[in-house]
Amino acid sequence: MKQYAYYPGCSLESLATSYNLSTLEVAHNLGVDLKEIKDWNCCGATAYFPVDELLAHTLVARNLALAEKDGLSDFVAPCSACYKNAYFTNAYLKKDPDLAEHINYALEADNLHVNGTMKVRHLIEVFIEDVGLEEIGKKITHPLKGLRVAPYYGCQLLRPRKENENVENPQFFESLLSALGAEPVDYPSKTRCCGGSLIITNRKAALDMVHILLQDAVNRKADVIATTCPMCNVNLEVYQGQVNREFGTQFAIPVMYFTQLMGVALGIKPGKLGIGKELVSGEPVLAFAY
Amino acid sequence: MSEKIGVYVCHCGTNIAGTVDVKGVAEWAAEHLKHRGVVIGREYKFMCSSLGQELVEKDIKELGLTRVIVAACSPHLHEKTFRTACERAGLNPYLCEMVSIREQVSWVHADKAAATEKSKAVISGGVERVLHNEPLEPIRVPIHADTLVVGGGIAGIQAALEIADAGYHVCLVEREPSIGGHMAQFDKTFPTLDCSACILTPKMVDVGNHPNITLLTWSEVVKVDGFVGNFKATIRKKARYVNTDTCTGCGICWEKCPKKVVDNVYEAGLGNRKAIYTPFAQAVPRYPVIDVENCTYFKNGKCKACQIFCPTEPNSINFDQKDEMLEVQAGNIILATGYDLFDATRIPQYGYGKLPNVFTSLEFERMCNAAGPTEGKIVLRDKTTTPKSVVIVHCVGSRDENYNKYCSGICCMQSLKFAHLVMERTGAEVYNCYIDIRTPFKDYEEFYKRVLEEGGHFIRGKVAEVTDAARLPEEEGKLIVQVEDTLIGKQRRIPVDMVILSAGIEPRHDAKEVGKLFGIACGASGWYTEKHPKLDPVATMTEGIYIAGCVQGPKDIPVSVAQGAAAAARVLGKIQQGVISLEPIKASINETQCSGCRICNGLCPFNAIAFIEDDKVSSINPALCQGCGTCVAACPAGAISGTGFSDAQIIAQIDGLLLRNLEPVEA
Amino acid sequence: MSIELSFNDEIANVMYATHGNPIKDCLQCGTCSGTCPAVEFMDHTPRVIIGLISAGYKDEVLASNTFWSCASCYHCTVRCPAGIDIADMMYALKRYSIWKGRHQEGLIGPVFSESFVKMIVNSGRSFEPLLAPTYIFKNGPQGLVQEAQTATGLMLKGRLPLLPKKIKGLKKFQNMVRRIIPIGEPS
Amino acid sequence: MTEQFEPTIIGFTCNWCSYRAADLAGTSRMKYAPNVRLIRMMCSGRLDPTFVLRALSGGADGVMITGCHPGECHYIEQNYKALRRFLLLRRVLTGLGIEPERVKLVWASAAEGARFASETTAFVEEIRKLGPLNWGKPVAALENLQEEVSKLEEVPA
Repeated sequence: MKQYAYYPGCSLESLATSYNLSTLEVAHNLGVDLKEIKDWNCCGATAYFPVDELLAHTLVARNLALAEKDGLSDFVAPCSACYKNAYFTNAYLKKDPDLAEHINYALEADNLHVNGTMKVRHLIEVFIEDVGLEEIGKKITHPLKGLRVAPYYGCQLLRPRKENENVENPQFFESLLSALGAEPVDYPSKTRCCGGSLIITNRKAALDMVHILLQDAVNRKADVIATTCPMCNVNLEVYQGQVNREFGTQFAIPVMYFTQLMGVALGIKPGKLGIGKELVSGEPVLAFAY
Repeated sequence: MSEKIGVYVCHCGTNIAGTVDVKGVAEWAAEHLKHRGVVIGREYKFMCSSLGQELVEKDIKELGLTRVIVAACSPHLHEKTFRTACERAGLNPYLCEMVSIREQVSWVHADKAAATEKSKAVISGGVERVLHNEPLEPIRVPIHADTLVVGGGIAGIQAALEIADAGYHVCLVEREPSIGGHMAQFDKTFPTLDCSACILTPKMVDVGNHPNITLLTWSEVVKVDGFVGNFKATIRKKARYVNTDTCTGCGICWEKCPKKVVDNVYEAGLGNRKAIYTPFAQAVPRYPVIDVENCTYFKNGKCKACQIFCPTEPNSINFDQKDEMLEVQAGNIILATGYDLFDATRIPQYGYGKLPNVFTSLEFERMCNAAGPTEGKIVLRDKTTTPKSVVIVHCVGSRDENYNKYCSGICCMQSLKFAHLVMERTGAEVYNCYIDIRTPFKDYEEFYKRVLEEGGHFIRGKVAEVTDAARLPEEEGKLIVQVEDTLIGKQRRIPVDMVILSAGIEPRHDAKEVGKLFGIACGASGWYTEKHPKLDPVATMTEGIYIAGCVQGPKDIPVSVAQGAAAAARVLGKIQQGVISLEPIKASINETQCSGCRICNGLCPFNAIAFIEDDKVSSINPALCQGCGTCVAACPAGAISGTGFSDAQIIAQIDGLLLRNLEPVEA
Repeated sequence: MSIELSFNDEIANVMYATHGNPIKDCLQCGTCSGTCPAVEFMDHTPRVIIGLISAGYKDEVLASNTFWSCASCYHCTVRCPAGIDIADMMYALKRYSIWKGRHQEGLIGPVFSESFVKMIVNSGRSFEPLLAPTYIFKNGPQGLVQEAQTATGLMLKGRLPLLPKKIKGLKKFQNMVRRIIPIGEPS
Repeated sequence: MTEQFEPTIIGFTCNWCSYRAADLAGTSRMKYAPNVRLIRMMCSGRLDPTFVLRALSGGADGVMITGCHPGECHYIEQNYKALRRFLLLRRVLTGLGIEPERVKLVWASAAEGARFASETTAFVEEIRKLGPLNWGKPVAALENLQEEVSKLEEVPA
């Protein structure tokens, strides 16, 4: 059976433990073999490029190199930021021999070498493309009947990729949710930015952006917002309280990782999916399944 | 060395003499190339002057020159001049060669010594080459007086009428059931706002009745053989299932036809037609066609309403009609196959196809048309509500690396026209979102002024997105257009009822294949390449094939008409000549050396090389051959030679340029 | 001999790995600024910044908060009709201003980025709680309260680990980093 | 170093694009290195690889092949054939022990005088770095080959 090089990323060990739990549970349930990369390091997220471009790429390249060393073909990241960084460093390594040379000079000091031969993928792509919606559909024991889900793609899962796919109005998340028996809503801001690290560096701006996302979801009568990235999830969920204080709103809309929704639909115990760790309770969602 | 070569070096005033020691070069040639047959080396202030030319003619007569080298400007300027001079003096023009020491030496180099040395080398190369030149005669081809015009839009119509009125026969082929093209879909035309149908219909009728025009609609060219003066085109005449000899176009059949079909071609999806139909009331010809995909009878063998109600005797509906193949002879061909509208669904953030009240320019044209699906009423998708506010989005799919890099040219004026019509007919607020307003032709800028005075709003900024997600009360139930107003440097959200996408224009989806069919090339953007972008805009690299209208690039009605007429004039010129002479730069095959391997056959883009089964050798049709020489280079047996650019000539020139000819080569 | 680089070229030079079109290609169409979700919080729109760069208004650009307000959502990049990678240009401007030590007073972005880098260099991993002190005070006492509330909430849910993680091969990792930026000799 | 090495370079141009580009460079008075001597052909597709070998064996230090941009060939697609031959040629040269960099392919449209000029100067510098081409044994080999070929061709008569 195919094995994937799994790169959890820092958040999944702290703020987003539930994403990690649910990912591993669902992967196991669907027979996806995720092998965590040994001694991986932080990819630098978005905070790194402002300091040194080359170092940013090198940090990412180290993880790619470790994965290549394991002789695996696919590099899987559940975090959109990690995914975007890995995706492009990997692509540039192939395109730009000069860059590759600089990076490998640095990696030498760590007895590593990178070729950029990995296929970098986001977790959701693996489930949809490799496992397949049909296969997932078969395994559903607790369809999320009538659950209105706002599919939130966010930014870096799609952008700045430009390959002739539809980055403005993608549909794959919707089709996954439908496969779970849920009802994807037409979520106008599904590819709009959540503010990312502005939540730290420019709180006001970030809260404003989160506010718009929450408002759109509520306007479209969504019961829950599904995310594919810990950063988005934290901004939408953890900071919902601050949005309410800032704008005098009463948002209390659950925000869940798509893996958690998959887990529920696959009949996995909520506890095993880290449900209960959120500040905005996800309980209402469970009602649809059990 | 029996040849006698004359070398003439031009000063071109100081243009050459300024950086090249002209005198020295001429003397050097006479001295160091003597053993190669140079008998005279002259320099002169202006070789192209009549005196300069006479110099050459005199030497040919008196010294009996058999070859001539003129070292001056680029051959593209004066090769013809000097070759005619030689001809006047009785020397075959193709025994004269020009080498460029101005564009390629004196003008581009500063160091006099280096420039002089290079000039010597260049001349030496010319001398070696000209030694291998052969006397040639231009190829003469008779011109068939008929012309094939492909495409019945305004450009094709104009071309056909010009030629037919001049008294020559034209065959006009149109893919759709009627001629008229895009212009027939429009309501008003900018900047004069005269009614499109009113000015187009008379021309269409003329085409229909013209004794010199054979009109083949619902037909496509599938094959083109032959060459300038003598093309043979094979045309598929698709079955109409209507007998055009008896049909009167009375219209009862499409009245009675029970099957409604959404008309995606003429009505841009906004209106319906029947399964048997003519695209519009003024269609030429007036005979309908049956659309087999949707006809109930063809689907399940029942109905036949059209046949039952057809009043003519004998009945004009014939379900057994088959496609016909016709062969047409023509001396020249004019391609005027037009353009496709940019597909706005390719830009999802503009919401076309998702948000009902986002319209394309073509939809809006139909909406404005009194004979259109809304009888000229400007209304929302519900066909009843009149919009109170409208945004017109410019540059949709144009000037954009993600779609088309080029400017579609027509959209600015089209958008201004839309703005005027909306204000005139609905009094709604109109916003034009543009990058630049481009109004370069007669009375265009004045029209822009007019729209400004009528109160149209102009926002300089490319629209970022169109959404229905309201954030403010006033945005509820509206389309929100998000754009930076670059003149005030602010992001604005404009709530409106209707959005019109001024979609750009693209080469026909099948332009490449059609180009191959006729043996002409597409440029990087997919438009057909003209022979010269400025001086020869309607001719192509393939002799006898001309282009007119949007096939050559985006353009509006006046320019398309002008090009149609221009192409016609070029064709008439050819017909008047009766016989034309072609440059004898051609490839030819030496049958004795040809192994019949057929490698060359596939290489020729003009299908000039055919394999003769009986002799098991390939042979080249000189009138089809354009002289590119690819086959010459490819022939493994060295059996193909290119006149004017033979291996011998080029190899000799190489040696000459490298001055290998200076130390006498052993015989 | 020394070449006088235009500001435009200087910025181009700090965009080493990106593969977009040069900033010079900008049509000033405003698609980026019309798209940007953070534009209200910028003192200049992204388009204006590009205009200022091309016109050589270095001081105005460096004094601007525009690029520090960029969330790197790349929406401008994928839409730009001139094919310019605007988001990466914003990164370039951040680098340039940190490098030159010239940026608007009171911005958290630079502090955040630099402490983030330190942290990763020291542990190989990022660790949210450690980040907090570097920025909280910037939000004032009220921000501190909010932050505290959020943080305790997370603590109770066991989402804030108490100890930062370190990677095993830290020494070698730091040697790798050393080959790119000076971080002092191993102690 | 006493005196700088001045390479000799043969340039093959197509009549429709690159030769006109050269003309344009002239009419707009752009200066470039005088080391390149041009040969005009109707199309880059005419380029017989043996021309290049002939030039190199005959004393040229480098050869520049120029033509219309892909998709803009006046003979529709013949420049693609030039491209293929160019790639083949580089392999052959490597086989003969000659730096393949001595042959360069440049696309230049009739409007790209500037490009023609800069590419030319750049190429001259590249060749200058490579130094003179001392085509030793290959020359003999090649010319013998040509004699043999011509002998063989005489046979039928």
